[in-house]
Amino acid sequence: MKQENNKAHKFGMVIDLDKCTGCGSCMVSCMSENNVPFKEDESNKKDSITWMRVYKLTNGKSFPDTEIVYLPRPCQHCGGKGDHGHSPCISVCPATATDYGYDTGIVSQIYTRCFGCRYCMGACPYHARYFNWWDPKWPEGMEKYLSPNVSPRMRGVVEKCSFCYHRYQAARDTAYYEGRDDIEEHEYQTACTTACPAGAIVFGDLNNPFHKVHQIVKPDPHPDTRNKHVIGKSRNPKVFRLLERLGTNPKIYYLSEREWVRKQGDNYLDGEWDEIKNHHGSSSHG
Amino acid sequence: MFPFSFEWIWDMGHVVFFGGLWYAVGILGAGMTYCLLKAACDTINDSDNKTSH
Amino acid sequence: MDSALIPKGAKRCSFPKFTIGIAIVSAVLLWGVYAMFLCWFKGLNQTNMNDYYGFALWIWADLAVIAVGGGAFFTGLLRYILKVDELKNIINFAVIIGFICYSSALLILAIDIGQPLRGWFIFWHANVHSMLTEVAFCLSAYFAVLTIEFIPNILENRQVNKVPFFHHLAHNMHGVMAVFAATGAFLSFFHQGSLGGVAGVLFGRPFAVREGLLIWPWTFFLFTWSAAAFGPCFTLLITKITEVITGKKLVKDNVVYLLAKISGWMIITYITAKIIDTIYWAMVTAPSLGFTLSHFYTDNSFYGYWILVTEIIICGVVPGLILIMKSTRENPTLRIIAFVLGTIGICLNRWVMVLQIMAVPVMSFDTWALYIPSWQEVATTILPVAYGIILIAIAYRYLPVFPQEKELNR
Amino acid sequence: MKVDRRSFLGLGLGAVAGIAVSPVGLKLTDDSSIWTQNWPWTPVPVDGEVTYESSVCSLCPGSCGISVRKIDDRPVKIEGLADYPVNDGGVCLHGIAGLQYLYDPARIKSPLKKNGDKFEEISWDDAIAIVADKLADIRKKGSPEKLACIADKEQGSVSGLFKRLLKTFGSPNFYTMPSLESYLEVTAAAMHGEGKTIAFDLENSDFILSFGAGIIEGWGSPVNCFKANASRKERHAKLYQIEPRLSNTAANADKWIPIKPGTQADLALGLCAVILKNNLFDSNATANFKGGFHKLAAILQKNYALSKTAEITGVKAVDIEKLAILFAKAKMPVAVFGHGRGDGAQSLKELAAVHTLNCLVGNINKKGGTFVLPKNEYLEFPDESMDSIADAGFAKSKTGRYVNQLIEKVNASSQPAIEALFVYNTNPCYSLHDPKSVKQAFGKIPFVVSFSSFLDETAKEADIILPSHTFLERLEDVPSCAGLAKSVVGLTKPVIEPVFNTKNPGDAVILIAKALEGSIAQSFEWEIYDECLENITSGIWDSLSEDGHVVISDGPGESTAVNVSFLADNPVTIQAQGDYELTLIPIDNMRLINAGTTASPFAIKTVSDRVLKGSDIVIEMNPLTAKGLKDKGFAILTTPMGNARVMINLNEGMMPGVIGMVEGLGHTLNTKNMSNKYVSNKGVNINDLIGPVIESGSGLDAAFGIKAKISKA
Repeated sequence: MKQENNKAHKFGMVIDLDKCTGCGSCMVSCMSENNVPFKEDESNKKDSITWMRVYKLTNGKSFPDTEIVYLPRPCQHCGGKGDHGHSPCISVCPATATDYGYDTGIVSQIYTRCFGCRYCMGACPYHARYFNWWDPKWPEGMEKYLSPNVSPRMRGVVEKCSFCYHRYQAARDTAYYEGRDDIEEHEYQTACTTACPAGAIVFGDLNNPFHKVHQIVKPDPHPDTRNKHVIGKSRNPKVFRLLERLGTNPKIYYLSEREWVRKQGDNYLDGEWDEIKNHHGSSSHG
Repeated sequence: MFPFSFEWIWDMGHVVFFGGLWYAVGILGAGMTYCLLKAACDTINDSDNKTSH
Repeated sequence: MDSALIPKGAKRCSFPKFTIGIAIVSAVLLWGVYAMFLCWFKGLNQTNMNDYYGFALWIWADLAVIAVGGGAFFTGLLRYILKVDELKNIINFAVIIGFICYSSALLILAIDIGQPLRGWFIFWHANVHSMLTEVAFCLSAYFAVLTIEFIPNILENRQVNKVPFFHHLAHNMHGVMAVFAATGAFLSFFHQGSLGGVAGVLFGRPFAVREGLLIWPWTFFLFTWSAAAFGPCFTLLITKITEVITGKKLVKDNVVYLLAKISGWMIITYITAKIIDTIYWAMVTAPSLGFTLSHFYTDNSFYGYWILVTEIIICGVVPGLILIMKSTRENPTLRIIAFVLGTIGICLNRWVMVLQIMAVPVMSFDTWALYIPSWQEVATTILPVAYGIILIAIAYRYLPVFPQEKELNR
Repeated sequence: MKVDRRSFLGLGLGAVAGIAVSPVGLKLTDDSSIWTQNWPWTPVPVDGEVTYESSVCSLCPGSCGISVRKIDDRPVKIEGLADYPVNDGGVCLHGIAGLQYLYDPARIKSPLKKNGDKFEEISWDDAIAIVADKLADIRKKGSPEKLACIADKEQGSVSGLFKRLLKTFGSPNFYTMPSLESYLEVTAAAMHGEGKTIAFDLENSDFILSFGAGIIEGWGSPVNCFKANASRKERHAKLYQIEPRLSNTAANADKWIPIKPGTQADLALGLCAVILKNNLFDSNATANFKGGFHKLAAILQKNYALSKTAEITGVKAVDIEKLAILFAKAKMPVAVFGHGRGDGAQSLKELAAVHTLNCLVGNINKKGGTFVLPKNEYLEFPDESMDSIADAGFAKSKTGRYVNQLIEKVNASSQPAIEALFVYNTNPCYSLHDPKSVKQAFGKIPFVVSFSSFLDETAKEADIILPSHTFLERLEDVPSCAGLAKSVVGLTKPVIEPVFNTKNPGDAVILIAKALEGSIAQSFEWEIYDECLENITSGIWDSLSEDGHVVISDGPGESTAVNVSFLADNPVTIQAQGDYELTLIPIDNMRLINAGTTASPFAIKTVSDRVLKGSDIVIEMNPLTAKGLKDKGFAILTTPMGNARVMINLNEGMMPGVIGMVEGLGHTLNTKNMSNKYVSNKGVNINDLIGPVIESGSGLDAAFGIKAKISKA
């Protein structure tokens, strides 16, 4: 199914952390959309499957100067160093169970291929990957609400956010039946995006200048002058990515007016932040 | 693993990796085959020698 | 009772005594087997691993046994390729230890994966970019080599050797052993290395990631080198333990001194490289990603600088120095201390390169992950030890493992 | 042929070798992996035709439009309904998880009758007959007013039917649980006259001054508020949040003003004082003031001088002054009351004080301000036929003013003050303060009928349970309330055939009425509820059924008089019960539900481990308050009402001296046969630790918290 004469998509997201209320709609929408199981005790967050997880960040100051912000973290759909598609997880999976969609930029996960070595989880600094330690079980009758679009996973495999890939497929199918070459921005939106009551999540094609996500992020197509592995750094001074310096090239961007929030997006040596904070994209700084 | 499995690509990575691997496995296989055949021949020769004596 | 099977002229303990010993160890083995079946049938929820700590005790045990099992390939390399002839007196035992280590490693892997029945996908759907794929292939192939190296020794059993075919087979296999050993060394180089690569390529984990040569991070070479360096330490340590238990001298001192000396020089060169690597990583690699060395060793209740000091100085430099100096090397107590420290050092290194990686937070707002293994994990990790003891006991009892035994125990 | 050892060995080895090289091994290996990919115990969802059905969520008063995705006749996903006037596509986590309620393990599958301490399944006919017989007895005894009903809300046709049943039966004892809507009505009644309610035009206001209202934590119509809050950024509108804790709303606000718990009313009055003193009020608006404006002004100047207010509230005098000026000078300021979700305890003093700010700056019935609207009356019930018993009974005064007083009366009297009680869509045995006394009262009522869908704390106390359809299985009108600036009536529609042997509660009421015969039956001439609904909404039914909703009004009403007599009487500020050193306050968390319903398994899954860890509730306190207690350590929290084992979360966002505990945990939805282990027996119900404190004059339970102490576990 080749898309003729079509530039490859690069689906991505920008999340406005000033709008995010930490309400959890995105998490539940994701669980419901993707048949994520639940178990009796989900309070051990280190074995609780949440493709979308909302972190609570604090500025670390004491009362009454404390501030908090919520940071939703789906799979970052990394492009890897130089954005060549070798994300930290894909490059390590021994059985090609996770793969990079060069036409979409989406990092896929093939549950029936995965044999549960968990190397990808070790490779992912975002903890976006989850292992099925248990057989998924639904209370009697509740399996009736499961969606056929996403197969429930069996015990012993790794799962993660797929950017609701089935929604992309459905949108593409519709476009195909209607004789269109490509899908519209609104036709393919992830479950978390549509659910967010604050409208904090914007999803679309980072390669498409008409898409809102591109307009907010203004991704720099050139490598960062400070780190050749980094491609697509935002030219918007309020936008950042998580752990950008590692060269993972995530497709999730975050937006915040607050400097302390942006600073927590990455790790900096003493004094580095003051130099780096004003550096946005390569072309703006020659 | 084999060129007919669908994720196989004829690229440098596959050629070098599986080239090296099959080469090593080949040597082991050939070596063992040689030893087994030679041992079988030696055994037959032994018994021939015994009967002819 | 089983005297017909015991090598001619060798003295062994009585069969009932032997049986009782085996039975005791077997009980431990069965405990491990029970835990293993629990993991297979109920899944990995039997462990205390979690999504942060996806690599845990088992993978450490796996890397550790492969590292200490490195004595087999390195001794084999010295004996068959570099023709260090004295080592023929210890090569059988090195091979058996290697065989135990590698079979254990494969078994642990089969328990560790979430879908053991699909484990073969690692071969079938191989991703050649993954270090783990390289590990799986080379590990399996090298295990075949070890089996091949072990077979002649089995065929030399008094009764088996009476069968002409087996007699000839053993003889022929000895004849081409150099070819096998060379292949084994080649495979070992890659799987020891790729195990190091497993950690070094994790560019999302600043604690693990290393720069390197072409596709191979420095850890690739460090792992191969350290396995070659510390593997013989472990072989000699087990030999010593066997000697103590059997109450017999089994290998002549000159053989031990030689191997210990080689091991010592390997350790010293390795640890020098390791120190350079650590300094470069701490001063250049990690800071370029925004991390200071202190990030990895402070702000948590367990992982501290003591690990670095123990691994590199106490269990690296110290045993290396003991083994390269004639006076200390030939001092029995110091030599044993060096073997023990060396074995601990290599195991600690593997532990750091697996478990500490998982523990260190990377996102600035993330937290340290600490983990304590469940009894099922402990039992399945002890399982190979019990299995190893049993196999060594049986091999020692029925096979001519130590060529010098008769001479030394006349 | 003689089989000797050697040939036997050979044969054996040959066989092994043969099998090894044959495809059997490969086939088995392959088969086993295929088996793991299709484990029979991992469900495979059936595929089918995809359709979408619109409906309205009635899990909370928010009343959001939802779109239900179905595969054939199975609903598989709930999403927000685009262009719906309340939520325009947005949806909260509880609504999304709505399908989990459908198949909830604690759902009641058929009518139940209590026998000893067990429930037995009975038929609908038997259940209705038992209820009707019992009611007929009460009527025969000549005390029809001893039938009472507690419902979640006043509005809507089902509550209307309950009220109608009580009236025609002869009882005035219809009660609703405290909710934001009830407080809006109480405030409107006190200040603008009966039959009115108040709405806040948050989405147009440029300065929202919130006295602890959890604008993004479930206050009002949650999704609507989320959207109004999110649009602040583009509109350059400000939000100032006044409360003792750095809530999510406070964190998201432009400014957080920490305040001593329970002193919001004083701050509001202090602000009024500054506005009056500096002549910053709208004199056109104050012309409408009656009931002692000058008296109030005098009291304010006397009791709420800057320094005094500062001392009471803990907010700096200079900040109070600045805030008052900022508020008064804003173009479209609005002051909002209601701690957290706004359905917890409240004093009329605080409600009135905050609303007086609105009145002073003249934002009543202006865009971006507060709207004083007539109550949403779109239902046209035909006149009841009342017999003499009904007339006599209905004319009597209510047993208590609010639910709290009802419970108190029942507990106080030796004879049954209430003979029979209906409980609909609410869970007083969980959500009122001191649930133990509520349960005690329930025990004293001879006959309790629950209409719950779930075997919750209150249903467990019932004698008969007539289980209701969930909102996904029934038709019902859903009027928006809860301070929404638009009056919208939505229509909840069945999106699936009833999963269990349950009924629309409206149908259950009609059946009971018919079984009671006489004038009562005559007042319920409809065959079924659906017919009733169409009949009583006839004015709007066409658009309601076609569009799924009707917007009744979406703008400000006319100007209105302001009665300040309550405040002019200088009411005292409610003090927290007890004399321990610390104050325990409830925390409203969007991911939990503090009304009677339990949060879904999905929602519970999203709850932070700094709120709930295993089955332990985690309380928040400032490190300064901790005094040796460690983060993640355990402690015993004691209040005058009882104590609980709690885990500690040292939180810099908490005012020193204050302890915060989340609402909505500690449910016990487990009996022998049914249990919902995913949501039940987790943490502590904070209501167990707080007792009601009744405000004199208003009669409201105004306990904003309680004094507490904490000690090492």
